[in-house]
Amino acid sequence: MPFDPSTGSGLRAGPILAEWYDLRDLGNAVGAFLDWIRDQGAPDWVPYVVSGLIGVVAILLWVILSQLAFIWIERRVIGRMQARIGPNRVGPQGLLQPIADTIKLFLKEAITSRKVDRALFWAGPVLIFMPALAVLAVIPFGSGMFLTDLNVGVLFVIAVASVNTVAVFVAGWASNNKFALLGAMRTVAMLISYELIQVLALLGVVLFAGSMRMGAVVDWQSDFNTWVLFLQPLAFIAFIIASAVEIGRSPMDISEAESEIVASYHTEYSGIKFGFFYAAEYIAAFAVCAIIVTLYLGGWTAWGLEEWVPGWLLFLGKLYLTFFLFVWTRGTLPRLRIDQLMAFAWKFLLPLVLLNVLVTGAEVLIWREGDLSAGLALPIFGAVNAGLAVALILGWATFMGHMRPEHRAKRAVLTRSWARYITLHRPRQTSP
Amino acid sequence: MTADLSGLDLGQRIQQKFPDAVVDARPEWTEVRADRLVEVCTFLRDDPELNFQYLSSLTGVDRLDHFEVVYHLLSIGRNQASTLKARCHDHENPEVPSVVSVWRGAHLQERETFDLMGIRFRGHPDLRRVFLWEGFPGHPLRKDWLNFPGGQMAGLERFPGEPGGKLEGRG
Amino acid sequence: MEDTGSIVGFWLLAALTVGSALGVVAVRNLIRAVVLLITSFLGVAGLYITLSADFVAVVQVLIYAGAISVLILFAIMLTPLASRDNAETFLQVPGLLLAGLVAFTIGFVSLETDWSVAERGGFEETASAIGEALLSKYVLPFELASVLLLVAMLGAILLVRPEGSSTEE
Amino acid sequence: MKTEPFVVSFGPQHPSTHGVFRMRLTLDGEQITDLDMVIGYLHRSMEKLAEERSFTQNIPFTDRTDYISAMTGNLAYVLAAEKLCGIEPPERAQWLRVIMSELQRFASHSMAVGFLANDCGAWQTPIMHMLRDREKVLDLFEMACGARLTTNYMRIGGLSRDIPPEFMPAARKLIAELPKRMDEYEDLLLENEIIVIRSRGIGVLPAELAIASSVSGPMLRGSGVAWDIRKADPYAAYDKIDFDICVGTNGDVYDRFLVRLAEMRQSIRILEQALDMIPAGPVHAQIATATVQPEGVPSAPLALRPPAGEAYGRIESPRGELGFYVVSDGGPAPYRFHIRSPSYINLTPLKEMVVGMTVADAVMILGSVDIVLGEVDR
Repeated sequence: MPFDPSTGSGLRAGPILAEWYDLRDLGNAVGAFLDWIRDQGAPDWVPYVVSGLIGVVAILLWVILSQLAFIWIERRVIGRMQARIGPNRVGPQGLLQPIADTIKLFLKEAITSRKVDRALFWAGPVLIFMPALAVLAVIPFGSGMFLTDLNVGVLFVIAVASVNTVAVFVAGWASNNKFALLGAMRTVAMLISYELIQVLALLGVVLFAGSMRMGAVVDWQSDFNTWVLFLQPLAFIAFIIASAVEIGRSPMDISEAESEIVASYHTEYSGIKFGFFYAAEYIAAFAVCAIIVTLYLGGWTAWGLEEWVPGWLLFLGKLYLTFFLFVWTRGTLPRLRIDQLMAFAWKFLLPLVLLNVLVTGAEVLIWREGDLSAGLALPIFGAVNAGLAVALILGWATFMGHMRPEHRAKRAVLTRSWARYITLHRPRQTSP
Repeated sequence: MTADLSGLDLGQRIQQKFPDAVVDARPEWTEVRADRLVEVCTFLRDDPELNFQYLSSLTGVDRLDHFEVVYHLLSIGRNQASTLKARCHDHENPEVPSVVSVWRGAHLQERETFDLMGIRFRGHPDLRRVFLWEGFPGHPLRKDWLNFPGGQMAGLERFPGEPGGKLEGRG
Repeated sequence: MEDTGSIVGFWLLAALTVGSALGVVAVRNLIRAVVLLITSFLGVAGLYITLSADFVAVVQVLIYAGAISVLILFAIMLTPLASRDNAETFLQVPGLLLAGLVAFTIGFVSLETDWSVAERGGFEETASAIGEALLSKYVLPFELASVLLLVAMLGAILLVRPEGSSTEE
Repeated sequence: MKTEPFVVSFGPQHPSTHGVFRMRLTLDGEQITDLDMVIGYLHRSMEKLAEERSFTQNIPFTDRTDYISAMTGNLAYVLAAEKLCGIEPPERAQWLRVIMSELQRFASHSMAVGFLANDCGAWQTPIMHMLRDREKVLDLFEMACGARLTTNYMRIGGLSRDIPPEFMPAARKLIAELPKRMDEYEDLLLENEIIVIRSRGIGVLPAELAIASSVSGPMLRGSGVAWDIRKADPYAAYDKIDFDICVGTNGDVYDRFLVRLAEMRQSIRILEQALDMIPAGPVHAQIATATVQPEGVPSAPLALRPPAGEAYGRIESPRGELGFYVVSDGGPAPYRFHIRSPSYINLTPLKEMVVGMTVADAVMILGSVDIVLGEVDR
């Protein structure tokens, strides 16, 4: 039976090698394997458990490989941005550098200082790892390639990510280090503010797709041959910013501002425990990029290209491109201050995403009630929303004082004579 | 070009205002009495013709029998510089009044001089050691620091290779 | 509750929930207590899932494990160091008696009531049903709750405002 | 609400204290309520060491005080010593001194600006670009004197040696490409929204406080005081060169930042002129006549015995007024050797600037003071 991409059903029967396409698509291969198990007369729960195992192992493997690749990509790309080469000694083009680093982290002594809260100190690296991995359970990597397609997938993503807060706090508290505690407090304050933005930004997607199921959002985008990105540019920008905060990427890497609070909540961690934090950061980046790709960039579909290229490859391609965005900002932008970042969330992003939800709700209502055809309605909505996004961002920025002279660059005054600007009255008396 | 205000000139001006304050005046510097220091410095800072509102440098010199505190003054508005000195005769417990109340910039410099030279600045708001730790023995920039036997002091007597006896200090 | 998986899951989750709840009371260190409380919340979320209430389960994680616990952590951080342990209190005996009484009442009621057992529902979308109910039938309580929260928030801001600052900076 | 004060020790091992500087910050939340500086982790007691070495032997110490700009350290000391001995170095040496100190100023300011952006959280990118230019300047130093960092190039009465013939073309080539780079940096840093909001109004140092606190260099000029020793008290050949003093208006971190960037441009301008105007001739004065030599001692420049007296030489180093106060008793070594180090004295108003700001600002403010710990601790 030929593969039908629209249903995502996978192979039902027949030899695996029936079609060239099936060889490449891992989802089909797994489906065929499960069918084969079923045909052998195994009880119902066996394929269920086996499929779960395959999914978990595949995701874990891929995540770990991706994480190593991310580290390499980031170091090379930033190296290029900084007019230097980057790691290029271990393996071809330095490809094995992350592996060498991992081995080094394994071999290093994991120091536990005397005054830490031992139980929580151990729990920190584990806790930070869990939510980042759990998010990947609901991501459809290809047609039928997901661990579970929850009814409330979008909400699940946010809920699980919020547990991250606790992990960071536990790590920071248990370290018994002031920098760690400062970092933990900053992180918690920041994550709480930006979770709200994330939820509201995702609301627009959910309103359009009419479902919180991740698979359904991808299907909706593929059905209407559009990406949510074009319908929700404002929410997309807000979500990217909020995600950057969530995974601690610059310019929002306040939670681990190395020039201020050393390494924040993982200051006291060394060896493989630090490795866990380091890895969790990249896995969280992977998860966030996966969410962005799924919800805004059409997931594993790309206007029919998925007929020719395996969906999971498309997905990963988009994912790496999205990750490049984060690398780019890290290579170019300095860091904001915590109060500026919080103000940005509450005063700038929140009104905009709230407006976006309102506009999106109205549009969906018009679409439903007005009985418009998708071919007519969606381009109009896209254009309206794009125009609205530009107008709102510029307008609100002006309103908030962005264009005021004190926020604009200036130049030094040049003079030829010494002592021209001098004020000759008595110096202010200050108690030292 | 920054004009070097002659010490004689400066001494005269101070003399007019405080007749008993000037101890000695040379072309390079003016020496004032330590107990009148704060008044003199306030005058130097506030007098519109002198206008020394910038304390360039403050340091001490161990002259074996006494200590000298040297103030390099600068007037940014008039672009002139001068040197003021104060002397503390007690070599064991040197003490001069602090000029932090006149020039805020003396704060760290007086702390440094106290730390390395052992000169106490009366009225300094926060006179602690700055480079060395509390409990460091002595003040290293004093010539008699460590008290070498035979009254030997830090310093070079002659160049290495120059004819003479075994190289010892300046003592 | 007929298949083994659900039953095993239920007992595991129940043990997790009750065990960590007991830990919250027993542990001396307040931060550890909060971490155990979060575990307990997560257990409750798991119990919701066994009841096919996926939306409520996720919201439980989002709000209780993610937000409320962080609020508690903040409250602990803001209290002086001295009071960060579970101190001895003279209310131990009355508290024990009261807890026993409540436990007895709940146990008695739950054992003696003739519960009506619902049909085992599938794994349907509950979010839209909840949304319908909140915005049609229960719209008044819903709005009242939001007004109450707003008032509480204003009160909190008033309380923490620094002394003597009558106007916004 | 009342919260507990929270004392954080910034440094001595901290990524952005620029060495082994330590700030004990008392925090209320993120806000700083008190600051205590702890200095001295790099104290080598240079002033005492210098009393045991001859005047010429002391020149290498001046490399190692401000190791980011060794040339200006050399220059300040030899100026003081020349004042003491009454030596006038030849014309070519004066011009080479200008060239070297302006190259050094460019290199030093590019480090300062780059690291300030780093403190602001730009993940290494600006500093890497800045270091690229600095490396080229250091290559020129290597050509001239064989060393990149601790140059030990100036001598009392001139320079240790003349520049090699390949120096001039290389310097011209570098100077030709720098203005384009400066445009790039000004776009990248001055126009950067985040840097603007992070540094405007932060760590404001009013002009009166700046003067009273004996602050000097870009910090003083950032506060709006147009005071530059190169203009006010020209040394070497600065009086023959046309350049501007760069002044800020608010005295905040941003102003110090842009004063440094503007001074980098002025340095290029000075270098362009100096490379054209430099005359030929000797680079070292005949100084044997100027010194008091005992009987039978060869009158080599190394064996220098200045007459008894004292001299204070000051120059505008990249960090501010670098002064050397040298007292001689007629012996071969200085009787007293005091370094008026701008890094150290610029820290005087740090507390006033930092209190009331947040932790993130404190890092920026310290970065904008631009200290070199070798010079702070000496």
